[in-house]
Amino acid sequence: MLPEPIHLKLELEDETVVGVTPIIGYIYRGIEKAGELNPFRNNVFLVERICGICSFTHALCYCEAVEKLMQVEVPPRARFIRLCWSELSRIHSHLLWLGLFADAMGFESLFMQCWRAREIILDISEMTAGHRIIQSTSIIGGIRRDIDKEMAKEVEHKLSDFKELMDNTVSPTVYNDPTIKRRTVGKGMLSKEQANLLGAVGPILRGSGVPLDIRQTGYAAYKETGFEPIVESDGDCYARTIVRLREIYQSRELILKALSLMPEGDISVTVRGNPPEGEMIHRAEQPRGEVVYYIKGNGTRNLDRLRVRTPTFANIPPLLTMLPGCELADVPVITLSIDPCIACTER
Amino acid sequence: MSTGWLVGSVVIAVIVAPLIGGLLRGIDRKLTAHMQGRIGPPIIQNFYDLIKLFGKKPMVAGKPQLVFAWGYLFLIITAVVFFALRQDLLVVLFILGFAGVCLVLGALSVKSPYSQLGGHRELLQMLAYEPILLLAVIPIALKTGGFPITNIFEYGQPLLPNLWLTFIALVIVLDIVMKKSPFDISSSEHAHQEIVRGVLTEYSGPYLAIIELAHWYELVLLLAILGLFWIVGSLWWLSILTPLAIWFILLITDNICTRLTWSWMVKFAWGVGISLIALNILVVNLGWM
Amino acid sequence: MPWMLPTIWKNLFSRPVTRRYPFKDIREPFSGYRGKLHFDMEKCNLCSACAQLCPSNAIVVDKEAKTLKYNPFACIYCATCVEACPRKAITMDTHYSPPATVKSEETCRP
Amino acid sequence: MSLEKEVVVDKAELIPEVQNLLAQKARYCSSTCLDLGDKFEIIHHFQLEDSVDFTKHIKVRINKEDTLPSISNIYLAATLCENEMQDHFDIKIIGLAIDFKKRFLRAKESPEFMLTKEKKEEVSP
Repeated sequence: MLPEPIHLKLELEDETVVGVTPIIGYIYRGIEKAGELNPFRNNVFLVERICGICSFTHALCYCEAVEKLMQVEVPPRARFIRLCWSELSRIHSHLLWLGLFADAMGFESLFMQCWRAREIILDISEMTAGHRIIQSTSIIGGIRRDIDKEMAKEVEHKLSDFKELMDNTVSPTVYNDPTIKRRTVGKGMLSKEQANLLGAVGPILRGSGVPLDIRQTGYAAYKETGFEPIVESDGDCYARTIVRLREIYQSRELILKALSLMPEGDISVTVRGNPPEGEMIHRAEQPRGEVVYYIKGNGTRNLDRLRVRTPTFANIPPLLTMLPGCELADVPVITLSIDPCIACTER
Repeated sequence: MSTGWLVGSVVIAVIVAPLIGGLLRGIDRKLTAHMQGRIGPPIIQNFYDLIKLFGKKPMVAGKPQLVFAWGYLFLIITAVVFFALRQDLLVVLFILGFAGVCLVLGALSVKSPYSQLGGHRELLQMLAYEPILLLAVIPIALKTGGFPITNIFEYGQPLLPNLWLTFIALVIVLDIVMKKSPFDISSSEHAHQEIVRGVLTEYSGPYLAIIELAHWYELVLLLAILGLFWIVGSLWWLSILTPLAIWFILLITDNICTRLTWSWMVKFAWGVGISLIALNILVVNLGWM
Repeated sequence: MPWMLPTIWKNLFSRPVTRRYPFKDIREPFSGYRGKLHFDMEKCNLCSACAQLCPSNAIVVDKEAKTLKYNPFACIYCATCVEACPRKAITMDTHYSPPATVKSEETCRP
Repeated sequence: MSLEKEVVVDKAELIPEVQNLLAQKARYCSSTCLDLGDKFEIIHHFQLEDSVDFTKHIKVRINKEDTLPSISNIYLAATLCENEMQDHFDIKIIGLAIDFKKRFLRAKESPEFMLTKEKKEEVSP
């Protein structure tokens, strides 16, 4: 029913949903425990594998948390390039989601066009980082690969191709198509108060009119590039779609801005020693919403505790309030509108 | 017509119809793939699929399923035979209706929730298109003076210029029967959507093949009914081209819209379909066309 | 509905953008792609720096038997070993490691 | 280094403190549970409205056999985190809004006490 291993136990009256219980636990991997047993440097590669889509943001968030704990100053160029990669991962995640969302509504051709546009972004990732999704480019103390001038030009070129493809195919359809609107407008309503109270994050929260985006805190280089969250106030599936679509364009702008503002210099610093005793919280904005890393060091090369609160984890309670009262045919659409990632949720 | 000729046409219909149907499904997949920017499967992929499915181990969730699968195929072949024999159009459509009931009963005979829901939706779907299909016969009968298909052949001039409103209503029916967006509600094209594959969820191996084969017959039959509108006169070749053109337009529609809900479908089919036909009957009776 | 029409119409009459991946028109990987690992055993002195740093323990160095075992199915292609090698004995080419039906290990000897 | 703006409360003060936060329209973020050896430390992370910085961490320490009052009746969002804690650390949490009975993440045959520390010497680096 869904491309995710979640079991939603629905209670139906004819085709109307009256109750819902989520059952997860099919792909629990114990990554938090593994994070305590691994040396803290290798954890970067571990946390990247929490999710196959927002992988880079996980690595970024973990690295920044450890850097904050160890009081390491990362070179500015590294921060800018981290921003680029994290925005690239946002674009491809949103496009993947948009494709699946269209597919859930039975709109296969839009699905294919979204993934076609996504391919350009993945090519950029492969070109700049060496791998398409799980890039393994962020390390504690900086990054491992530089984006030089020629490559930056090539990235800009590909991004303009990307924008053209989006402008011609995906955007007009999503903005105007009456059948898409019929399936999404007014479905899965979540008011501003509910969204706040239930701890919704990411595009769900912003689709309900709350201007909250962790990028506002200015981690990586968001302080230098400037950032305004994208907000839609309707709180339905369509609003969430539009938030994500606008974020794709915004991310493209952010990458271009970061590439032009990027200072010269080193891309990493050598970090010696182990994380000191102490605890640290760090948050980053993933494509799906805020991710919270809690780490506790104890002076050895292993961490005392690594806790990850992923965005889907926070978005399941809002989903539970959105579903009752809808038609069965809308369940896939509403469930997908939170962009569920169960692999993230269970870790 | 001689008996030999009749037997010949029946044999040709029974053998050629699935070949055309399978080929059309293959071209459908290829064209859809191209519209989406993909390469797509070979045109005869559906025949490969069918042969492979027939070669699988037969498994059923219950005896009734087996009966209904075969029943579905035989009733549709019967409808095709009746059509080839130029029998009563009304009878052909009734047999087609019965075949649809078989599909629904087959889906409802197993306990899988997806199959059950698919069955319910298929019922609603029939509720949506059967009235149009049956009503569509009335203006044809009024025009040609009776229900037999022979009458259409003997009528002497093409029906479409007078009955294009009915024709449009039948196109809507064809779209529903082909299960293309926006009407693919009872069994989606892809197995990961909404209700898995709806009515087809619990079929596998040879029985799925039987149902697929029946779908090919059904597709060809409905296209042939659309072809009836041009059958006579010097423009007879339009009776082949028009259904194909309509079929192509439906493919495009499939690619430019989402699946909608059953409530919308019933409203749309009844609202638009029935009023088109009613208008047509009125116009024909008043002698404006 | 009509907003998708130009796209599919254009696609219908232009070449498909997909490729018959394992058989034909395979795109050249980018020059920076981290692909298959190669161990130059002429240069290697079994210092096992790579084995210690490997996040997925894909490299095992046995100093007694003078072998280096590499498991490409455990490898995550992060290139940590390439950077760690003091004698630059490990290189990566730009090709995807081919799929296989059996999981095998490579054993390298100097 | 410890967290900024952290509040250490007693078990009894937890619920009033959280209700106080609800009145301030704080947003629930996450909960973390730590095994301190002889005690469990539970941290609830909150964020005050109209602010993107973390503003409050509420820490509770309980003995290992002790029970913990659930805040999921105040913040429904906490129920998943609390179920997870129950799975990982075998803490008895009272008054869960949705109780998965320690079968939230774990299947029947999974090992128990996934994240509790075993008492053994840490391997020095």
